Amino acid sequence: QFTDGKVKIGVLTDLSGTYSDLAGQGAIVAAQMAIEDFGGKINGQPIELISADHQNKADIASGIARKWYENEGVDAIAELVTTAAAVAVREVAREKGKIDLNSGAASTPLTNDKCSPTGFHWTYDTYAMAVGTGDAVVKSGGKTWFFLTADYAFGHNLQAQTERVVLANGGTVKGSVKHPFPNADFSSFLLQAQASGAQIIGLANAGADTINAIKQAKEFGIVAGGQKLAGLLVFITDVNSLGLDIAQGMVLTTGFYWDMDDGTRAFSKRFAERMKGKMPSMVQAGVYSQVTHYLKAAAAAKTDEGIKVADKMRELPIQDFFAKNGKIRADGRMVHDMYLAQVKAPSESKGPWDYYKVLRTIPGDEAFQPLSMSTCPLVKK
Amino acid sequence: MTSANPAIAQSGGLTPQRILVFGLLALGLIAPFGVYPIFLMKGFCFALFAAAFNLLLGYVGLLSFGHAMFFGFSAYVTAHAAKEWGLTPEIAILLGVATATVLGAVTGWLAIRRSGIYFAMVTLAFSQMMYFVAVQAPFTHGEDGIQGVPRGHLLGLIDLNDTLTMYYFVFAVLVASLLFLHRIVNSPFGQVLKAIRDNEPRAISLGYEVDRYKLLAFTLSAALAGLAGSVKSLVFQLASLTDVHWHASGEVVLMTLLGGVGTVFGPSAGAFLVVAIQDYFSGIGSWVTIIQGAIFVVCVLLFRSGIVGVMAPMLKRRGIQA
Amino acid sequence: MSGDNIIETKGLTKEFKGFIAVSDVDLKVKRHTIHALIGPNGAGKTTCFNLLTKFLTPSAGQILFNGKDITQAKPAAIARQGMVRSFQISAVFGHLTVLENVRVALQRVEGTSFHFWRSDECLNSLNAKAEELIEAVGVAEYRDTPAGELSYGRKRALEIATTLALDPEMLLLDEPMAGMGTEDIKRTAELIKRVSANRTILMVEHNLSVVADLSDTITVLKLGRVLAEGSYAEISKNPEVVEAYMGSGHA
Amino acid sequence: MPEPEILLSVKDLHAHYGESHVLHGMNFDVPKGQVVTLLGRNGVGKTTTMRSIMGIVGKRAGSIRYNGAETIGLASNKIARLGVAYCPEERGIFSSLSVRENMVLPPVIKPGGMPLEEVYQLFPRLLERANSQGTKLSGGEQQMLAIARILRTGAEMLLLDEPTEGLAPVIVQHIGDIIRELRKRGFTILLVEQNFHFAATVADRHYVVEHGQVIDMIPNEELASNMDKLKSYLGV
Amino acid sequence: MMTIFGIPTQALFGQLLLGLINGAFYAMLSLGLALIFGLLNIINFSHGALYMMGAFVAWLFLNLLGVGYWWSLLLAPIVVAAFGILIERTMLSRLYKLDHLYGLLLTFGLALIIEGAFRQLYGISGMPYAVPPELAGGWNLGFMYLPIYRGWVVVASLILCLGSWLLIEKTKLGAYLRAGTENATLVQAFGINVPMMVTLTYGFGVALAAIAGVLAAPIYSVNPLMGSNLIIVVFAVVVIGGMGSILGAIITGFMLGLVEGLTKVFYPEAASTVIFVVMSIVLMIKPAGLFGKGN
Ligand SMILES: Nc1ncnc2c1ncn2[C@@H]1O[C@H](COP(=O)(O)OP(=O)(O)OP(=O)(O)O)[C@@H](O)[C@H]1O
Ligand SMILES: Nc1ncnc2c1ncn2[C@@H]1O[C@H](COP(=O)(O)OP(=O)(O)OP(=O)(O)O)[C@@H](O)[C@H]1O
Ligand SMILES: [Mg+2]
Ligand SMILES: [Mg+2]
Repeated sequence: QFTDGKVKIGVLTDLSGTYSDLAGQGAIVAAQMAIEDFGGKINGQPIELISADHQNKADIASGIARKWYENEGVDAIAELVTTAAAVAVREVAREKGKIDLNSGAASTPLTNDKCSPTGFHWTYDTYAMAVGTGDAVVKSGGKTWFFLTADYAFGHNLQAQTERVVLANGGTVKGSVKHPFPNADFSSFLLQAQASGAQIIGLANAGADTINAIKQAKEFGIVAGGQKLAGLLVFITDVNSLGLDIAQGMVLTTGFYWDMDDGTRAFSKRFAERMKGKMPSMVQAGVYSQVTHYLKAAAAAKTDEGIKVADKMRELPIQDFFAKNGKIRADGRMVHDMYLAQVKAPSESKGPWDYYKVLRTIPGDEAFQPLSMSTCPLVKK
Repeated sequence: MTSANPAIAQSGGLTPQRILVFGLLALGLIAPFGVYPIFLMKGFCFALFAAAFNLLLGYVGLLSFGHAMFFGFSAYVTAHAAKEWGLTPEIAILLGVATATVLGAVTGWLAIRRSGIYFAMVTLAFSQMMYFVAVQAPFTHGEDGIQGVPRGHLLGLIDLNDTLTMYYFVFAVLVASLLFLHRIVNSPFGQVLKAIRDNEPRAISLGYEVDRYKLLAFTLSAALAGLAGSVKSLVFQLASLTDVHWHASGEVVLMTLLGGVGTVFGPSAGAFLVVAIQDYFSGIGSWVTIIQGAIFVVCVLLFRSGIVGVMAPMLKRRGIQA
Repeated sequence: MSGDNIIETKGLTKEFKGFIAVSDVDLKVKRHTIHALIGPNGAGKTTCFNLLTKFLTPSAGQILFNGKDITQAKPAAIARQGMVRSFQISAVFGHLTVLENVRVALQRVEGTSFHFWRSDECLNSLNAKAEELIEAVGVAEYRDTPAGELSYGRKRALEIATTLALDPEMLLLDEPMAGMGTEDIKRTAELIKRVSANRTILMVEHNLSVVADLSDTITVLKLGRVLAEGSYAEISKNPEVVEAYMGSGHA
Repeated sequence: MPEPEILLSVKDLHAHYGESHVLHGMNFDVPKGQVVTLLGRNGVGKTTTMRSIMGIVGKRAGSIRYNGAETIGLASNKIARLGVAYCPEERGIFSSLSVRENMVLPPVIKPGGMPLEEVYQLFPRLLERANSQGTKLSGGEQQMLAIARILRTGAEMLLLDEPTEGLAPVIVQHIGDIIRELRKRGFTILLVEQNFHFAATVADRHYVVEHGQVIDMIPNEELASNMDKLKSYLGV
Repeated sequence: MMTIFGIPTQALFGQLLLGLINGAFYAMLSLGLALIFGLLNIINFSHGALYMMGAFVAWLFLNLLGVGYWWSLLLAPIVVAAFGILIERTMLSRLYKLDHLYGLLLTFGLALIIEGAFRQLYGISGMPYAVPPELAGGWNLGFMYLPIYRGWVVVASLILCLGSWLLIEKTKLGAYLRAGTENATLVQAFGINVPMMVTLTYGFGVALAAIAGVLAAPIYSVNPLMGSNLIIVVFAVVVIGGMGSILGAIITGFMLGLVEGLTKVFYPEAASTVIFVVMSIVLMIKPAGLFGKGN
């Protein structure tokens, strides 16, 4: 019942572009670790791993996915940072009835109109980010907002989600500006944000854009001027490259932080040993978790046939260092606790990668979009 | 040099060149049983794209740096027609090609007034604007592109969802197009193009309205580039920003140069080389760019004549003011 | 009546940012004559050429060709109406063979030039005529040499052959003899005489002996203006012309 | 009369353009302070000889001695620095430079060149057009510019390839005067000419070239007596 | 408070000033390319990569050798220029006789190698590089807060631009270079060592790119791709300014900054496209660019 006598997992990620630090090689390592920890075999069948670079391009992603599913007997594709690539692979996977495990991509459509019986969304999404950061910031008094938004699907999605939360909590949106993607100089946009007089400048972008925006906000004395920045999607790798003295005090939402308990520390230590001392990002940790869960399900279902394994995955609960009492819903969303964290000041930090203090745990059901709102056809209402 | 490509210039007799041509044909027919068809089809699409581009660079001496706009936009149109309007593939492709042709005629009409680097830059400018349109226009679906495009039934009969069928369809399109290109180059029209490239004022003084000839060549090139894009969108069932981005314009220049400017088979060879690099090294992240770069450098420094083959001397003498 | 004047200009003037190269020139060229345009360097001869053949647009004035006003026409159009020029700095298609150079010209008359779907085999029908022409100017032995490799003088010869290929009603030659050896000059002179039979020829030439025995009428330009006009005998006696152009040696 | 010292001596010079072998062993001498012409039909290799001396022909072999020093292997800029200046057949005016810029482009390599004012006195037309773009000049004006610009440099050997081509007779005479004047000033000149009537008025000796070889040398004073021979060479 | 198109004039001043500042950057970047591309006629696609290298060398100096900003400003360009000269001597110089496109292919390949290598070594998300203490902080201009460092960039850029302009236009170097691209053989036959001149000019152009890189380091995070998105824009600037016109490149650089600045206010999405609109219009009206000598 195991086709071609093996289970094969592909890690399709950004190995060379903007997201190669928060996913990339680290994601591959995480998947490797998951397979090793699982014992490298599944009911006697070997587990294989291959990986490729989708360069954040939809066409390349779908090309490779097609090749893997059709030609190389890949049973599940993991990671899939960048929505465009994720959606592209989702289409192919649905057509082939194969599994896609999503960790890096952010946009909610993956579990709404683009959802699929064999597709899963693991680590976080724009909704969760918005709920976490948006809610927290508004509650702490940040009532008026101005958005700097990356001018593409993800940026718009993130802004929309956050606006919803802000308004729901009685905040107001003073305006927003769409900046080209990618963009190096934010001074002009920041000035517009400043002119708006909003208390909070929400950064609905990611990676290098976020980093540059934050650096230049400091440079132009925006922060000193009393306005606050809210990075709506900030990864620990971004904080690392910003440096604490710039990033300090920033509030952000994350699905994972390496220094939360023994479980996370143990994994992260092993991970760091293989990654020149780098600690895992939430995306990389998520890959470990999703691959492990897939293997468990496959073992339980005694098959690698996509739909059967998928059902099994929905059936089984997720219990590991990454997801405490996580569960998978009909729309493919893996629901688990998220964390609201604040970046430490240099003085508080005990050393490299000691960056966050966790302010609050956001229960999964609060963090993620309720099924009632879902537009996913698989959800029976 | 009556013909830009001796390889198939002389007719009659089973010359080694002809043997080569038939060899390639045969190879194309059996290839899908050895090699992953989708990869081959990708190669074919870019081969066609490069060959179309080469018509302009190799025979008119115009370096267009905006051919992505034809490649990418016809892809969008075909994808949209096939997915949203549910048209049959051949109609969808025709619409795509038509779009590229019109786009080519319009942009060409403006661009051919300039030459050399200015021409390159004008075309680049236009394609950047089209890229902007592609990013902003709703029907292209921005970053996601148009996904899950149905391949449909050719002429309502032949099911292209079968990979092999699709393969032979694409292969046929490529062969036909290459023959067409070869004919254009070795036609009375082709002769005039070479003359214009050599000495424009003289051509004018002989009574040629050079702009018309350039425009026709430009439009033909655009149309074929469009054909390549349309077919690609069906092969991958997806039309995305990548194909409108200036990188695509740059890539086609590289393919053509690697393969050999002004040869009929050169661009195809170059296209396959580049596609193969990207495909087979895609597992090793940024090393792929390093390897790719290294290959370019090595080719330029050592195997230039090897790849450009017969055409190296001609290139030497012609100075396309790039 | 413009009937016997194939070309007639009225107050032809060309100014290049403040510099007047040709000013108020009234030129009449009689049909079926050889008309020479001479004058010191920079007098405006080539500019006149460029104006007549529309490579430049006049700042003022009017040009009549066969009584038709062509002041606004396009260069290529002029050529198709039967007025063809050669260039002062030699102009050939460097990568085409000598034969092809001539064929390109013949081909235009054929009218197949936009046929991108036909094989160029169909051009071979033109070879006979082309060979005739290159024979006439004495570059036949280089039939299949790329024109770029010809020596300067031969390029000039080839250029004339190409021009003749169009069998134009009116021929404008800008210094056809420049850079030619004495021998070629003789041959070319004869050639020009021969082709002038039922054509009109307007030429610029500094080689006075050629001008003398070829041309029926001579117009002398100086600083963009007409200095004198007449037969060689007449103008060569004109002291101004001698002073401005011929110099002590001749006359 | 005593043999004047030889400034430039060419021995068994061969030159190629790619495949085609153009010079087949040229031999000739240019005495210091004299004017020497190369006569010959089109395509016999006169220009190629000039280019070989200047060191700008791809493949060349044999010996070219300037002031006794072998230059066959030298880069052209080195040769120029020895005091040789070249006025090419195709004039080589730069379109991206104004007439004035074209004029002062060649660097002065030795003292004793003609001062700019004098050059402009010889070619007043160039002063009038000084600000115009180089290639916008008329054919003849370009020719003048090509000659004028190498008079400044102080080179004492000038290679002139068909300098009178396309010039009005008055100007040709003018050039003749200039060449004689330069000769007086001690310049040595190698001249390629089609018009041997003109050549006769300036040169000390004539070399006749055919198929890339010197087939005869005619001292100017003996030119009259050798006219028929010469004419047969040139096919007049 | 009075407004223009709904934008308070105060804010507009700020935006214009920012535009100028960015313009200074473009100007400086275009400068090097204007030399290499406009005067040597080498399509130097690796210019962006060399700019990035400048920034990275500065970063490495600081983090490996503890060499500070000011020394880097001097040393980094030298290091990168040496690298550039090596490339020119060993590779580019073999291609001049061939079609320019081969130069493009080569430099493009080199750009891929350089960027790939840095990506392999230092990842993608970039390295922080602190503003030198001497230039930290800023002035409050009333209508906006101006970081001192940005002011410095403008000053530095102006100095460089002026210097290079004098060097090219006021000496004969400019004429030699232009003539050299038209007919190198002849220029050399006049006694000028063209190859040497080309090499040094290339090196100088590269050095300018590197300086721009160092100046950029404290503003943008030092990352391997910082140059790759810029290159195409900078090419456009040079062409708009007019090939071979240093002044053109400089002025266009500043102009572009302003235009882009205004676009960011009125139609932000188009900010990265506007330059190409400008370019197509300019080339349609003035074929040789704003300051180019008509061809
Ligand atoms: N495009 C132009 N721009 C500026 N000046 C020009 C242009 N074309 C020609 N001139 C000037 O106009 C004058 C006449 O030039 P033209 O070429 O007609 O002279 P010409 O009579 O042909 O001389 P030649 O016998 O030397 O060829 C010259 O002084 C020349 O510098
Ligand atoms: N670039 C080239 N490539 C190949 N052959 C060439 C090239 N230039 C000249 N030749 C050939 O070399 C021979 C000599 O040319 P060259 O120009 O030296 O003759 P020339 O005596 O100067 O003739 P002219 O009096 O017409 O200038 C000619 O047969 C010509 O065809
Ligand atoms: Mg003239
Ligand atoms: Mg010659």
